[in-house]
Amino acid sequence: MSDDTLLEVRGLRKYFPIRKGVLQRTVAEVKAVDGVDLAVKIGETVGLVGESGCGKTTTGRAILRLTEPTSGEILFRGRDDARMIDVATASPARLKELRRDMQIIFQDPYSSLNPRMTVGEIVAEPLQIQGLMGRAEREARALDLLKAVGLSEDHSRRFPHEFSGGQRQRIGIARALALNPKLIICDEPVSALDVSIQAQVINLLQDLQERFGLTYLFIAHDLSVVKHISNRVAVMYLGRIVELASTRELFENPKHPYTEALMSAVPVADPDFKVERIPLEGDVPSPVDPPKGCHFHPRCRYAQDICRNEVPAYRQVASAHFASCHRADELGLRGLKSS
Amino acid sequence: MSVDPLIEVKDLKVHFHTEDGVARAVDGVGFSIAPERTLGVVGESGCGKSVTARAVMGLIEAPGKIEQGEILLRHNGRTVDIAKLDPRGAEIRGIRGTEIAMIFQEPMTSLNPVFRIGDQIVEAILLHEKIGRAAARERAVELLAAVGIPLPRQRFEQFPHQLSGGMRQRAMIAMAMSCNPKLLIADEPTTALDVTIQAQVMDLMNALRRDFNTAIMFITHDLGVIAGMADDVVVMYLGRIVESGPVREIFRNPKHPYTQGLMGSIPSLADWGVRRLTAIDGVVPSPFAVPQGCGFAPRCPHAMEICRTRSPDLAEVAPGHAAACFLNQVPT
Amino acid sequence: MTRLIIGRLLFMVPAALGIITFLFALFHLIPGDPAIMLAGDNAPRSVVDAIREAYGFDQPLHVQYGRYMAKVLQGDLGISNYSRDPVVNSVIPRIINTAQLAFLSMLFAMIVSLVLGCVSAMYWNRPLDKVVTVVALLGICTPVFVSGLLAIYFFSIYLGWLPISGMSSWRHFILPVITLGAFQAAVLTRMVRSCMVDALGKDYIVTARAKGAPEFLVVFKHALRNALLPIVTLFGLGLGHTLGGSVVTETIFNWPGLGRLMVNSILTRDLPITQGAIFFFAMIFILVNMIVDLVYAWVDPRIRYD
Amino acid sequence: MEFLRRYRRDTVGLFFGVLLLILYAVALTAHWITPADPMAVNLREVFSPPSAKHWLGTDQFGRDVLSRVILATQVTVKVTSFACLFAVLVGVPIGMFVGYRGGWVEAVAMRLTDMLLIFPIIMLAIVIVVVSGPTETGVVIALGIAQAPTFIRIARGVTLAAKEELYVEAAIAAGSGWPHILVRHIWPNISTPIIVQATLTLPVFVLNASALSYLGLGVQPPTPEWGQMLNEAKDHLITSPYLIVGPALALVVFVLSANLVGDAVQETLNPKLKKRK
Repeated sequence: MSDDTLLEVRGLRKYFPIRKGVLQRTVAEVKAVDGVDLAVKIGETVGLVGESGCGKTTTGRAILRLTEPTSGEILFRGRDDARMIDVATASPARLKELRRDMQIIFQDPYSSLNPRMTVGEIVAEPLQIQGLMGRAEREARALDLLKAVGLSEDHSRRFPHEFSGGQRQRIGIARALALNPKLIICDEPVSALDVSIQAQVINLLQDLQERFGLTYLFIAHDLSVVKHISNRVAVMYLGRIVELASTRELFENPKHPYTEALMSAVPVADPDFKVERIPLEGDVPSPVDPPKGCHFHPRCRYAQDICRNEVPAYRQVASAHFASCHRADELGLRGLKSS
Repeated sequence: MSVDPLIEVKDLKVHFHTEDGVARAVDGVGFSIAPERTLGVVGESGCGKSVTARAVMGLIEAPGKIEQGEILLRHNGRTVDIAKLDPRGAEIRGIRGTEIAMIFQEPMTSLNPVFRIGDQIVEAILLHEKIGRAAARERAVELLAAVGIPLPRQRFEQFPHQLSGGMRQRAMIAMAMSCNPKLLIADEPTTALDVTIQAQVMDLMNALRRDFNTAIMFITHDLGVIAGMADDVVVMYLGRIVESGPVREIFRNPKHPYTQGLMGSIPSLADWGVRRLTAIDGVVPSPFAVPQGCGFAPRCPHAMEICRTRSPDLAEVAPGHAAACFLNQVPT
Repeated sequence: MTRLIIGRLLFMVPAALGIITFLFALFHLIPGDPAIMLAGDNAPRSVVDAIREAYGFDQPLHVQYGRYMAKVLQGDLGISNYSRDPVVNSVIPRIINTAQLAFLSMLFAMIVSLVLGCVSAMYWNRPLDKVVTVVALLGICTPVFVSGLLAIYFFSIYLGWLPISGMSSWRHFILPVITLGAFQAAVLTRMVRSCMVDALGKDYIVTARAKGAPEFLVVFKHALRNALLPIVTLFGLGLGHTLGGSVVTETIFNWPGLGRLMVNSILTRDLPITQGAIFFFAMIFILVNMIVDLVYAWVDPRIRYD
Repeated sequence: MEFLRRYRRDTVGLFFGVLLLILYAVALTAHWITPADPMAVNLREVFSPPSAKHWLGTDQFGRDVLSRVILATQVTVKVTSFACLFAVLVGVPIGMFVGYRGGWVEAVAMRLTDMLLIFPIIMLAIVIVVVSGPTETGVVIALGIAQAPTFIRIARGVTLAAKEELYVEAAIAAGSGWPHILVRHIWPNISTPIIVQATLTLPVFVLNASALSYLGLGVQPPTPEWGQMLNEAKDHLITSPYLIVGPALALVVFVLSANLVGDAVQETLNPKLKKRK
């Protein structure tokens, strides 16, 4: 583990029990996150992409312990910078302290703001919870934060319903910044927004990163957005990371067939850009009963016997490039050529 | 391009009369679709694209009202104005399903949850064609196979909740295609789907369009989907068309500042150079309080004095390519 | 589906045990000496003592509980304080009378509310809908002991067409059934209407219209079939409430049903009869609820085919 | 206040709201505004039909019916208001606790609540009155307990929904514990639906309180109550039918006003529902 690692997740698992009846017996488990390893360095943006149900959102929530992880380690560099602390086993008091350094921005700009609180109260709430600063100081800080995200001071006395989706998302960002965190988990922060507003928010996130030296774990399903904002990208499928590399390496030189297919499926806003689509048959299997061997094998056009029987190791396949595919070395997969 | 258009919409206005005032959802829209062409309608939420589609289907009901305009369709050898028909009358019902069919954004809620998939398709066939139930069943199974649903006979017997999202949208498409419509209206049909499933559905629609010789009105907010589907494009903003033209023209040579802004707002997969997106400032005004002059003027970086007082009309800027912006025309 | 039926049937067992426990508790919850209550207020001391011993009220609670449970499970609900007949004998015929009244009223209410509710939803926000809404509103604001008295006065006393009370011929059924049914019909009409309005606002209705389906099919096939899911539950609850309302209706029309028996037993402090009536009422409610659950599962393909 | 400003737009609601306020005013001032002593027996004036002296006539004891109807309004308002309060005080804390606690406690509690909900209110009330006794307090307790399951359901529903809200998650992410969340985020959200439900169930309380006393299981004579007055009037229906007019009209008008006010409050507080109604 190098000194510039801010967060290191090892073997993270989150199974949701499916309960039935009065006795609440567990009849099955949804393996939402099934063994995720991921490291995030100080100051970078790591994109986490995948389709719905792949476990990317649960991963983000488990890192913050908004949902209790079933197993795994979540090592985070705490206040004193010296050593890594395991978030997964931290005591309530320690956890409260850790949460000053890791915050979250949500997808839904409507449900994420309490309709009965003023914008100023919403932004100052984390400070109040942590018991930092007095009332007047908190209010002043809230105004600063609102200005930092492109809103004006007189917005602070209004209620959330008076704002549009994009403005609400800015309020959510201001709240996340209130505690001056090191890491912000962005959970699909732009996917509920209209295209022209998306760009505003993406630009804002980039500006804030530069200004405050933030680190982002950027969770999204939109490959174009992830490619635009991330330094490195991890691709998730059915609870596992199947590939991780620097953005350019991943997009130009994918090593996992799922990444290849996913990229070819993204519609490109250019009528002359004709990619040959790699058809991906069928649907994502259920995370209650994932396929044996490689989770992706039923939809993979390169699948062989070994893929059906053995779980591929998540391993380094090129310099700083990880993938979990038995055939990563032999397949010449097609990426996006730069233009 | 000299073929007669299949459908022609002229100066359509649809307003919603609510307690909070009048929402001018569609405020003077005109376009036409030629047979076997795909028209992409693109715009952000609230621009009036879905309301336009429903108007073409004759599906506008209270509190919405078609205030003005014509929707001309050739039907049984004569021209019918859909805007004038009773939305629950027999004549529009004869057009729906046979001349124009429609698919929607949410395949889960658009299919009736209590009827079998197959029966819903059979119903669509029997409503318009005088054939026996058995023959209609055979047709429905064939259609399910044609839209790429594996084991169509088994799927026929299933209920919507037993299918995945992609399969449901395929079933909706099968139902829409059941009476060989000349125009298929697709209202954000892939928005609720994952990218890989979206790609499947787009490929399917492109294939069906060749096989059935159907024209498509494809509504979406996603410029990438438009680029992959449309022959022609109209860009809508605040109830109006701000730009229209062939797809390549629109993407290569956008003339309206809003279209340009949209293009700059989306990060491109194909491009590595861009570090910062050129966003459009501000927010879309409420349809209850449409600004005077050009609707885009408050957000437009090139807005001039005239833009705030007068509303520009669509004017041709190149053959087949029109934009509603004073930058491209000499005000008279 | 079979599993569901078995599960529901099995649920009746703990439910029945729970009710018996509650009835046992009634003895001790009610202020006063249970032995005096059983014997009657004016019974001589010796009788009270005999009863105390016979019922084991001098025993520890858990012994009493065990004995009571055993007796009820054998079908012995005790003996009426007044008639000195076994409770079961006086309760059973009353159940049939109440069932007739409740069933016919509910049938009336179901037919009326389905028709009015659908019509109202079809003509949503138009004059016909408003008329139905106002009538239904007046209906839910007029309790049966008001409408019943008005009906008796008008039809029996003023016009002299129908009998005032009793249940000796079919003519005796008309007023009680309509009085009780009309109130339920008003309650249910409002609910059916709102279920239908709800269903008519769904996306699949647009799909049906987009297919070119005529309005009749849209309303009575696509919307009604979906609205039927909540309506089944509502009708089940409605049947329960009709049974509840039958208590008052029976008192108005001197109907020899279970409800009137229960009320009279409370007024005369005939505790064993009260317990018996409560026991059978409770079992009927649970049975009705179970049937509703099964019907619901049967009409909802999302439960039936899963 | 925003609420009153929006409520005013609803003419029907406004009219019946004023009517309901008048009825409450009548109830509060009953002792001063009755034209005669509602309890005074006058055997020389039994069964006198409505006249200028006795607007609604006199009953079998020669008591002034109008005065009794007015006093009965007070009894009804008192009983139903306390019953409603009782139901809220019992139901809301249980519902909130159960919804917040989750797990098997919630499963069991909700099973029991659902079971109680299948019994009609009047039946539950009758059974409870057997224990609590046919007094004003007894009726308050009976109706309150009988209605509590409704409030348990709502309070639990709101708590569960609030637990899923992202702003609660944001507070947890900022290090908040449950006390802060309950006070700051859940409680403010619970008040609106509880107020709506309370106004919507007010007519149900009134109807059931009257039904109980019609059956003789409610407030006991000589204290007047509409249901009990109707029960007494029934025996004299052939000779003195006018006796039912007063209590019947008062009851129906009260329930009607309460119903319409409930609908109006609901529409004012949840404008989203309006579209469907």
